[in-house]
Amino acid sequence: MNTKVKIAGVEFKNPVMTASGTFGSGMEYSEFVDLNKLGAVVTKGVANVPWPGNPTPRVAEVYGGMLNAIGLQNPGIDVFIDRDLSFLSKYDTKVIVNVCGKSVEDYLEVVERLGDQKVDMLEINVSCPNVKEGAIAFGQNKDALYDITKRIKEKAKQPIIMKLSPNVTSIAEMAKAAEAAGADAISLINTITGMKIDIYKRQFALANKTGGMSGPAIKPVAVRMVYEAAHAVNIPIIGMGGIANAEDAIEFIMAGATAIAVGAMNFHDPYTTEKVVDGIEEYMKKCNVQDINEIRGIV
Amino acid sequence: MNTKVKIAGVEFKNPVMTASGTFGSGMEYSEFVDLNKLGAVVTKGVANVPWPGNPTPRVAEVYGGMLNAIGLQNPGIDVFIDRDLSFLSKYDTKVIVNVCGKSVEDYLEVVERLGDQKVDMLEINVSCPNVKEGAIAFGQNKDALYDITKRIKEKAKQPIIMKLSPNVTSIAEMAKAAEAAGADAISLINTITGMKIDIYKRQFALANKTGGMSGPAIKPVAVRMVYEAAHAVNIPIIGMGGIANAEDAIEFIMAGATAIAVGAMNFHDPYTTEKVVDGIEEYMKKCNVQDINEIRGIV
Amino acid sequence: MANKMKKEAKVLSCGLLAEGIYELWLETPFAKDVVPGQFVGVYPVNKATLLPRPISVCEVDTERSAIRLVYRVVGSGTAEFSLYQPDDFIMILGPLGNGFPLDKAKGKNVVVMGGGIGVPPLLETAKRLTDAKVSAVMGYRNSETFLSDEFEKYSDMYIATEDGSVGTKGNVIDAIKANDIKCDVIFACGPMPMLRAIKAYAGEIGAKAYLSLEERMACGVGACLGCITKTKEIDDHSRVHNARICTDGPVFDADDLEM
Amino acid sequence: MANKMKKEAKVLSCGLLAEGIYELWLETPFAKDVVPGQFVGVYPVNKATLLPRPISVCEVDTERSAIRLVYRVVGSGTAEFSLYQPDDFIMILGPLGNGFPLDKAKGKNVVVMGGGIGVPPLLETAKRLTDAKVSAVMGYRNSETFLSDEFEKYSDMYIATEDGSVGTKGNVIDAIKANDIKCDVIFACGPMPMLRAIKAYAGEIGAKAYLSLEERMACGVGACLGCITKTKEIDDHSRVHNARICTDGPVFDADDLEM
Ligand SMILES: Cc1cc2nc3c(=O)[nH]c(=O)nc-3n(C[C@H](O)[C@H](O)[C@H](O)COP(=O)(O)OP(=O)(O)OC[C@H]3O[C@@H](n4cnc5c(N)ncnc54)[C@H](O)[C@@H]3O)c2cc1C
Ligand SMILES: Cc1cc2nc3c(=O)[nH]c(=O)nc-3n(C[C@H](O)[C@H](O)[C@H](O)COP(=O)(O)OP(=O)(O)OC[C@H]3O[C@@H](n4cnc5c(N)ncnc54)[C@H](O)[C@@H]3O)c2cc1C
Ligand SMILES: Cc1cc2nc3c(=O)[nH]c(=O)nc-3n(C[C@H](O)[C@H](O)[C@H](O)COP(=O)(O)O)c2cc1C
Ligand SMILES: Cc1cc2nc3c(=O)[nH]c(=O)nc-3n(C[C@H](O)[C@H](O)[C@H](O)COP(=O)(O)O)c2cc1C
Ligand code: FES
Ligand code: FES
Repeated sequence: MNTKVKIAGVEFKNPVMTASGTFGSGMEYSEFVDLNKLGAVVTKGVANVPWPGNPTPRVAEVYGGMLNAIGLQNPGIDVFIDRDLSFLSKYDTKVIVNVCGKSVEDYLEVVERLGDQKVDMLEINVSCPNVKEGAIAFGQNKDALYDITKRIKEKAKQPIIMKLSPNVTSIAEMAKAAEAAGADAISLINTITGMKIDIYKRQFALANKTGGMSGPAIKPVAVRMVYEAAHAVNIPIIGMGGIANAEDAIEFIMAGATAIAVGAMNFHDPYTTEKVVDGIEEYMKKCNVQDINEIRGIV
Repeated sequence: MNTKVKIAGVEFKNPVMTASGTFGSGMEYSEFVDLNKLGAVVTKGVANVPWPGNPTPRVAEVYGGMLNAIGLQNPGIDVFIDRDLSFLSKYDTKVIVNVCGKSVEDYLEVVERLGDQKVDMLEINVSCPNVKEGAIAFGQNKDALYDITKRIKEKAKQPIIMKLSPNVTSIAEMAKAAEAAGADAISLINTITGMKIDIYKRQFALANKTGGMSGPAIKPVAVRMVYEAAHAVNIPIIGMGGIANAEDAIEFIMAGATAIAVGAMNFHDPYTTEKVVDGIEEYMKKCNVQDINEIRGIV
Repeated sequence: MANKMKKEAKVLSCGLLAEGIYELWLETPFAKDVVPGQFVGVYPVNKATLLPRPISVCEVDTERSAIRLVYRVVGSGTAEFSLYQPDDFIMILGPLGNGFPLDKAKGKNVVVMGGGIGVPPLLETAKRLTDAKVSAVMGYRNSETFLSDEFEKYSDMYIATEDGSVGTKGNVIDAIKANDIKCDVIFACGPMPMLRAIKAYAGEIGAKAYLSLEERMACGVGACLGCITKTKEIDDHSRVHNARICTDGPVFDADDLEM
Repeated sequence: MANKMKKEAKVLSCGLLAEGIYELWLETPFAKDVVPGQFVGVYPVNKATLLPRPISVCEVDTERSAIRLVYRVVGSGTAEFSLYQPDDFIMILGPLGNGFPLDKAKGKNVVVMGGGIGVPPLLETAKRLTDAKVSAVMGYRNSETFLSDEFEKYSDMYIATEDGSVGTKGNVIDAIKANDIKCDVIFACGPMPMLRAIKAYAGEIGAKAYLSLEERMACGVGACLGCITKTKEIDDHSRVHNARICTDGPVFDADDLEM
């Protein structure tokens, strides 16, 4: 039985990754799951300098999911390399670093700094709905996306994954723009912009007013977008959005994803990633699937 | 205590409406709720001629909601006028007819036929994700939206509401296009395109592959879009998307909606509309709101 | 016709009938109005699942104002229902749809035919057909049969099993032929291939067949147009070749269906 | 430090302490490792609500390997918890956060101060402060006080109520002044205005204050960065002026906070 998958020449022991921002750099969840069992750890977004993020409240629960407006708080690339990457280097799992920035130059600086590090891939977050400058602007306009992708690809030493925003009219167009500009893979979906109002306090549940929605409630939208993207491009797709168990993971794979990531459901159950790894194997046994790559895009 | 709201000169006894396509023309649910208590009945979309809709399965349950791909099955405008409108004329509630079509001419034909009917407003559905021709194409491109709105407005004898699709990059832009073209009001959101795959049968849950997602799971997205639209235009907004109870309804009103509609939750509880009407009054009493119009857009 | 309502029903008893097949007796005010072949919508408590589960009424006890549901556990809703205990309450919507047209069988040779989880609604049907000669032919996968002894009280009972472990090996049509059962009218419920075969068989022998269909439903009351089936003629409500299973059915005259 | 785990805990007992205030005694393997001031994440069964509810540990019973939670019903999660019965199981994540630095109070005059639903975590705190002179000052809205007699076992107990129905009329600072309570170290939990007042008061009298903060949480384990509080200095983990309440707190040295 084979669970290995390959993206841009990088081989993952299984298709299960962590969704950026929901797993720190793996340290906190290493108390619960064996990081060696995961296909990859995808880290929280890191910028060239430390970012303080947004004021609190930053998270709010909604039906079947949550909103967050963390605002990409991060310690900056220096500390990240010293502390987080050296922590991760102790594990036998692939490392994908999620990169954020306010300008193209910010992104490029991080990408260059990571060039000589033990990092397997870079995931470029152009789709965070919670920071005003840059970020999502790149992810909602196909020309801007093409441009930043191309510039990053020129500089990057590792293969790059462009992380797409679902807050667009056509995910297929965005996927095509990323592919045309040389992206090695795409990941989707980032969170869907949402809002919650406390009707008794007459105020927004989040200080930032809007936040990114994640969790099982968004899964059908995510599966549809993975399917549409898979039919639009030939580069591999990392699918995410509401994955809670192995069945959800298989659903994304059947929609066309090569790998999948677990996000908000880590908060519901810190063991989720490992359970998804085990659950995929059980599914394969039960349904007589020899190679996980057989069922990709099978519908 | 005042619960009356006004949209384009039409006065509604309260802000509670039915979401098109979830309430037929009121007949089926009149066994459960007193239609006289509702602000308005918004009918299932009607076209110039009968439409057979999509193959089955047409509905699928998802976490906190459902997908549908009915495909705008409808009996055509002739039968609709004879049967459905005469049924509704017996009730003391406003009647809003939801109009669909494949070409601009289709829409115009229905709008003209309704010109001399006892209909209070027309809701123009340019946002159904489940029919291939027309429909959503108008709702995902601001120039097409402007154009169809303008042409319908020229012909319509009743005020028109443009029903917007959430499957767009910027709801504010779409709202502005509708307003600029002369729409009297806008309603949002229609369903969000989603997909579900049965991983054991290795097939789509819906014959149409994709379907429109509705229910509580989409509420945060809908509230955010109502808020964004309310800050983009001056025409009234009818808000919907996952409303299950009076608290949800108030949330939409605080986000900026003048009226609200109950959709998929009718299927969960056929009494929902009436409960929302009663619940809004209770909230107003408890929170000392004299006039429902006071709290509109209050956040 | 009885008014539909959504109301809590009290669990009077519950049990396991065969592997994966459970029953619930529920006290509900509309029990007396139920026509066999009608169904109810049962709401799971799980707040992530909002749609009612359509389940046929298997039997009615007017004395206790109760209905019996017999169902197979196939997903989260039915799994939840199987955990209910006496005196629990469960939310149901009903009575839904139209039942079997019992009057069409008056004085005739009627065969009630069920396949798998289509068996339950035919029990109350057989019970009410007091003015007809009733045979029952029930098809199961294997020896995990259920309700079969109860049919014996109201009918001549025949069984077909796919593996031949009980009764005729094969399907219900095989059993009807093997036992040379007289047949003017058929009331049937079961999987689509079985219903198609019954329609064809009825055509061959010149019998009338009334078939109970299944489809994914949302509202259950005719409003959403989710649950249609293709009809031969233009349907009076839809004005297209579609009838709503939840309100125009679930029982249809086989001659009216395009299947 | 004890390993965190997510595990079902058995309800040993439950009860109503005051209007809207409930308690649960839960059997859990990590009870013995809990430091007062730590909290657990409690998961509702309601499948539409996925995040754990942070609730402080009010008391520990190492004999029974049990922890006590005392909570106010404010929403769907806590409403659900109030329905639990003995022998039910409830999913919890813990132990979370850092507790009060009990060693800082050794041999000193320590005042534990709680306001409203901030009262509970101070009970176990008072109980463990065996090598200090402990006063307890608890603030409530009105005469619906709770846990106050239990504090008497471990401390000199003073009450403040907003309406003056019990103890000093006013807040906990009013009560401390009115009763002229000696105070070198303060351990406190309660609403933000109360904590701000305590920080200011501690500053005035030259006492050390350790404050337990609240914020909306998602993960509870330090991964999501949802629950930060502003700090005076650059925080070692975040490298900005933010500390995570769930892991760096919930108890902080008042001097380190920007509040
Ligand atoms: C008119 C009618 C009568 C029925 N009578 C019976 C009966 O007496 N006994 C019995 O065991 N089953 C009956 N069924 C099938 C029963 O409705 C499904 O098995 C049940 O809904 C499954 O729910 P679940 O939550 O366990 O499964 P899930 O797969 O988790 O359900 C997910 C969704 O799909 C729907 N669904 C799943 N399977 C079916 C199906 N076969 N038909 C319609 N909807 C489905 C569910 O209602 C739910 O909305 C009947 C169906 C219909 C349409
Ligand atoms: C470290 C810590 C310790 C706490 N200890 C206690 C305690 O001992 N006793 C007690 O009664 N309460 C305590 N609280 C507050 C308690 O977490 C909330 O009252 C509870 O989460 C409300 O859940 P709900 O589902 O009933 O409310 P809902 O309003 O339905 O909850 C919706 C969401 O908001 C969150 N939320 C709501 N109120 C709060 C709040 N005040 N703080 C943090 N999250 C909130 C919920 O966790 C949930 O994610 C503590 C909070 C924190 C952060
Ligand atoms: C608290 C939180 C923080 C996140 N931070 C990031 C981030 O830093 N970079 C990024 O690309 N995506 C971020 N995301 C988005 C997730 O990686 C993921 O795309 C999204 O949550 C959908 O998956 P889910 O539904 O499984 O959570 C964040 C999500 C959450 C909930
Ligand atoms: C079964 C179904 C049929 C629908 N048909 C229509 C329609 O004919 N015209 C239309 O404008 N919207 C239609 N909608 C969209 C709803 O009116 C509403 O915009 C959407 O469902 C979001 O609201 P909800 O979450 O409360 O259902 C339909 C929705 C459902 C679930
Ligand atoms: S289920 Fe809605 S029309 Fe039948
Ligand atoms: S709740 Fe996630 S970091 Fe504190």
